[in-house]
Amino acid sequence: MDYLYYPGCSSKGNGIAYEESLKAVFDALDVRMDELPDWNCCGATSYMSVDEWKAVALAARNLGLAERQADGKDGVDMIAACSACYLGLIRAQRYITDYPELGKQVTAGLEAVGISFKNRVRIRHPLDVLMNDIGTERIASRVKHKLAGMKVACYYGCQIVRPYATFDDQQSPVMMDRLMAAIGAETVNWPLKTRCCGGSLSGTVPETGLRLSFILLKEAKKRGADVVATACPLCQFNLECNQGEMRRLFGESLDLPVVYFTQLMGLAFGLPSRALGIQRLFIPLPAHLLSRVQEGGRNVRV
Amino acid sequence: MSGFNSSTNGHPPRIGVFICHCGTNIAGKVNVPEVVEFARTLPFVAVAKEYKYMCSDPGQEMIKHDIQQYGLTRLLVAACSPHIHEETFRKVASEASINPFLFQMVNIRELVSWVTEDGHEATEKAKAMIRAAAKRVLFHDELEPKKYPVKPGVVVVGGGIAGIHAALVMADAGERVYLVEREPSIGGHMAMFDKTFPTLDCAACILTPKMTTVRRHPNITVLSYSEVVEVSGFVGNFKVKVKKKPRYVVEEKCVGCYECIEACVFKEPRFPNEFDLGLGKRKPIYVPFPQAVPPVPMIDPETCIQFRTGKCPKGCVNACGDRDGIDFDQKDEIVELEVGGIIVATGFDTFDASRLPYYGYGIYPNVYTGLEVERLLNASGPTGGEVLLRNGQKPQSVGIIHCVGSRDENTNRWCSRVCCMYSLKLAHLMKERTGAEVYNFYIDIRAPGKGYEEFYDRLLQEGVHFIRGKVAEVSDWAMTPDEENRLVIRVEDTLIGMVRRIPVDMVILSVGLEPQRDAQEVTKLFNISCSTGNWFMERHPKLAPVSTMSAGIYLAGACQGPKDIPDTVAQAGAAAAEVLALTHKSVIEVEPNTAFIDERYCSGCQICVGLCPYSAIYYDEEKKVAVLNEPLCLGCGVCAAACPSGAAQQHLFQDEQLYAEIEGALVGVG
Amino acid sequence: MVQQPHQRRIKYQAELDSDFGRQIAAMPGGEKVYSCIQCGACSGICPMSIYMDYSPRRIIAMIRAGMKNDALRSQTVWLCASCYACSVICPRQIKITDLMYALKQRAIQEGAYPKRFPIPVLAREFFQTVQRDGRTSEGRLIARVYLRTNPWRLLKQASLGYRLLRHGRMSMRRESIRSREELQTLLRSVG
Amino acid sequence: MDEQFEPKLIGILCNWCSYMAADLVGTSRIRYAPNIRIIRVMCSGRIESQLILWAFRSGADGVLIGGCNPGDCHYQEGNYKALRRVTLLKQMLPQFGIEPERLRLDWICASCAEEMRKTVEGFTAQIRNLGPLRLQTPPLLKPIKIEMEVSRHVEA
Repeated sequence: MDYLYYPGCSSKGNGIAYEESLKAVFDALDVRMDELPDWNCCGATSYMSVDEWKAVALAARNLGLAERQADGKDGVDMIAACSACYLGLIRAQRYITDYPELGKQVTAGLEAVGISFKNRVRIRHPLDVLMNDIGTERIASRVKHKLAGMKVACYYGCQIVRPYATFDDQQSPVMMDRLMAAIGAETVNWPLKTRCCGGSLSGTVPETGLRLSFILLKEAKKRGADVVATACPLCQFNLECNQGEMRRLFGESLDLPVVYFTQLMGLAFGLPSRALGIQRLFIPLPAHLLSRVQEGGRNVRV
Repeated sequence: MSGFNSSTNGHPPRIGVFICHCGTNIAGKVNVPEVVEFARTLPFVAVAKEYKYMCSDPGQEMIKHDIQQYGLTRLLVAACSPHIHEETFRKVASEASINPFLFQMVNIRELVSWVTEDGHEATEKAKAMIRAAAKRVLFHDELEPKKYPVKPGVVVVGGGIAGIHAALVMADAGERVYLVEREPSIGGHMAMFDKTFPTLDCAACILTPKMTTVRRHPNITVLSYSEVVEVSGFVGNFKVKVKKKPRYVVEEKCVGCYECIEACVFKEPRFPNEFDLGLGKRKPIYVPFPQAVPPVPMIDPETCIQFRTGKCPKGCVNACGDRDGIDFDQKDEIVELEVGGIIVATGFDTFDASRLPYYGYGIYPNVYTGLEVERLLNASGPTGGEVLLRNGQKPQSVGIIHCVGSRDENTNRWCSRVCCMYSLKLAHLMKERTGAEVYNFYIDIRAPGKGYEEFYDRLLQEGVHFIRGKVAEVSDWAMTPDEENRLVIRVEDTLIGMVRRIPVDMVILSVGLEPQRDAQEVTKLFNISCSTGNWFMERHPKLAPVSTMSAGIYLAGACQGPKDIPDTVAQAGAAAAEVLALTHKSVIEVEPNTAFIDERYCSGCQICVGLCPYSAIYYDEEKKVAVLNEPLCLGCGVCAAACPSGAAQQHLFQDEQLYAEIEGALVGVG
Repeated sequence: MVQQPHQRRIKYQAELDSDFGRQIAAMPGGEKVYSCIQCGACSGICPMSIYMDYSPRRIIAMIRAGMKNDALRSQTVWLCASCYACSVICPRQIKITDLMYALKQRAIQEGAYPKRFPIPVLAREFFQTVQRDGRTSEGRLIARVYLRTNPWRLLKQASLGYRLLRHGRMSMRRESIRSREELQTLLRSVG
Repeated sequence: MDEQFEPKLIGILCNWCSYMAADLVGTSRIRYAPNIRIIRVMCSGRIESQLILWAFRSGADGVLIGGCNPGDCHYQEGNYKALRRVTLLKQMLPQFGIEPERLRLDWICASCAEEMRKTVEGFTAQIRNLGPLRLQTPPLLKPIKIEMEVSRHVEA
């Protein structure tokens, strides 16, 4: 095993294509990722609203389970692909150190159910692993069809870089842009790459929540993006699946494809589109872009 | 060896204990009468008294009187920190003809009454400390302060307005001054400004005459493009090594005709001029700005063809002709100076605005820093004083963002003190020169100076907009047609309670002041300390604001903390006066806390020789003992700690004294 | 919030809870409320502040003033999307997002949140589902929330739900972990 | 615990940084536990192991050494010398039945008032938890003659 993998609830529903494409890409790169046995929900934002301490305990159970997989090593790297899970797990770790009383209770609670906990898991985002462990060189060497001519607006969302900047610049992150460049795509320079998509507010107060997503898409489109690349199931859902509702609310049709960055990587790697969950997109990638990807591929010797 | 016999002629010592109330500062917490009673029970204490303010005249008189009346041979004052009044009471002892070093100060204010919650605890702690001192003082020796002649001359480090003013004051008083500046010209930041607040005097008009006077002054030597590389010695007797960096134009031969610049193979200036913050251009051979002092050009080897390829027609050399002022082989030159005092006036740096990407500096071309705008406004600047955007157009609207890199725990916590006022000044000048709408985005307007609030009022009348709120972001993201192709400032107008988006053509970031990037190295060089945030630390925030903990080294200007020009000049004058007070003495007294080596116990192991940081100990091959060269000893006591036989000792911190103090502080404490 | 023409706009000291600020300051996220300099950077950067009845800056001022009822009943805390932009920009490093969590908890404890407002209901539903099963299923969760707050919306969302199902992106299956009891024991032991 | 154990602590601070910090805590009116008795030396490099052992022997339950931050020593590198001595001494302390945690070396800069408070509070709490020092074999010290001299004068 190279990494543990924490799927998160979304991977069984809306975010299924993220998991599919992530696994396909890691397979293609020969990086092994094992699912954390019997993982539970990370707590997300909602749980925090009700009971912070229980939210931390909930997330910490995953951390404790992960330590079991460490095989006697000093620590273990666990990939969390969903931004909310990624933050929820890291936040639990920070809370446990920052608030000793809370830390004590959680550790004791875990031990009482037979889970020893030393706070030694490194939570990693796939972008972090791809860019810092695997590296652009190895990624570029796996590219079959350069995404030449495809203009991608990289959308990082909030919780990868905020509040904890663990692997990228907090104000203007660059990892996804560099990754996209490595697979031959052109990236759009826009100031909204970490502006909030509305999160769960798109469902609960759509008139305002959806406006945030709408603003992002509109600006990306204005700047010439062919596609928006995301790194979070909720962002992807908000930006893509709600475009119909946006048209109804704001009277403007955007029709901008929104994909996971891993799906674009998979396309560049020449992986079959079904393995990447491309068919699950509501707004399909335009045929001319896909064909250009393939054409470009013929000219590239790898 | 010490021991109380040495200074009491065989009679038992008689200690006087004097306990200060310091108004209510001590007496409000410590039960002073109880402590007095306790002191009376201590061995050898002949008298114990209390008084409201022991440092006042009546207090001092009381001590002197009691020394005589009770025949005291040891003196103990329990009051504030020895850093404040140790000297005062040593003088008292001296005047009552007790050797001043038979005195010990007990700090029951900073270390007791001010830091202890409970009155009873404070009283007990004060007692223990007095008992410790009463034991320690038994082992004090009579000492004479070390006296050294004071050398004339002062090194001033930094040629900004602080260094210039201090140098002039001292030179006028007849003192020899060496003004060391690391840039090619003196003048500092002030030389870059257009106008000064709140009077709107032209900075050049008030600064350049002073710069010229410095150059002409017979008592001032300007060492420009030079840096201090080593400082040794001590108060009154400093040795300062200065490295003169090569400017490839021989200062002594240059007449300042600038024909060499004219004759350079580059017909047009094409390299970014550092002095104009890259907004203007220069040639490889250049003067940073027309009023530079010394008015000597320099060659930048990075851009000079001769340096890069060795194949240049060398127009500069030909133009200089017989004067032969160009020297491509010039090397670093070390100048050694011996002086009595040093003034550190190294100034400040401005905050690097690119650290805050959400303000767009370095991302959007029309986001400027305040200092850059000073250059744009300056008549001798890159645009001749016309404010033009990078696309050559005049701005129609300008946003000035305050507190960039100030009052922010993510960057710098302090208020930089000058930004509000310079922002107001820039607002006024921008409106005057361009007619643009000007918006000031501020958190609080801080205008506490003579004529400052009035200037703010003037700006309000002039129709400059003031929006209270820390700007959240500057971006090129347009949401409405009038925002297209402009910079949009997003801010909560906190007085209205609403988020506003204001499109502008130009953003000015009022960057805060920071210590120089190499402040840490400078402190090591001069053996001074830094306060929080790396500003140089003054000896006392109120009573010794220009002194440092290193005697003979003084501070002037913004290197000690953010300051505007009037404050800087006032402080420079103060530092000059302090140095003059030092150098006008023929002899300086130095604390006799030096080491001494008792040859009888020295085994000649030489451990101390290697440890001494000042090479003040050498090994006498004949006697086979270590010998101290006392004038070199600065009194750290490392040798005393390391000596395995107890031969090396430190005056005022001898083994017996410290052992007695520790024991007294502990034994019998309940 | 639209003010009525003659609505009373005055606060009497007696209406305030003078201890409220201290209580919030004692909760995770509230540590630095007393450092706030009211600069408004949080509210300027917040993408949701333009929809809030009080901007985050004003909420902090209200906490410190002891305006407990107004703070807990405001929609502000429920409109926070947890994007942490405010926490990152705050010049006093106040963890404003965490502060909002603290207020949410207080509001739920005291039953002070705006009634029929869907977000607190979502939070509670989520909490109960996870407490019981250890995982959530998005489809089931959303359906339950709408049933509780606004069943009409559920009908309006039916076509989106259908599309998600058709694309294999939504499952109405109940997800759960194996060691449910272990989790419940853990959660009972903390807090 | 019916009555809390109140340890006796000695703080030996260098004149330029840590003693200045202690002064600054005072001027800032920051409160801390009253257990510590502060002794001033010019440099932490002056503090020898025997001085520390003497403090333990004289009844201290803990000894705090304060020096300048690395690189900031007023005497170039006296603080490094202190660090070396303290590191070595900590290895020897158990031989005397003294827990190494009873000796602490900290770098506290002249403007670090809050740091100073935290250090003193933390150290006091730590030694309070450790309980009183019970010396099995009091360390033999170089200046026995001094010890005798001190007691002789004091009791005279």
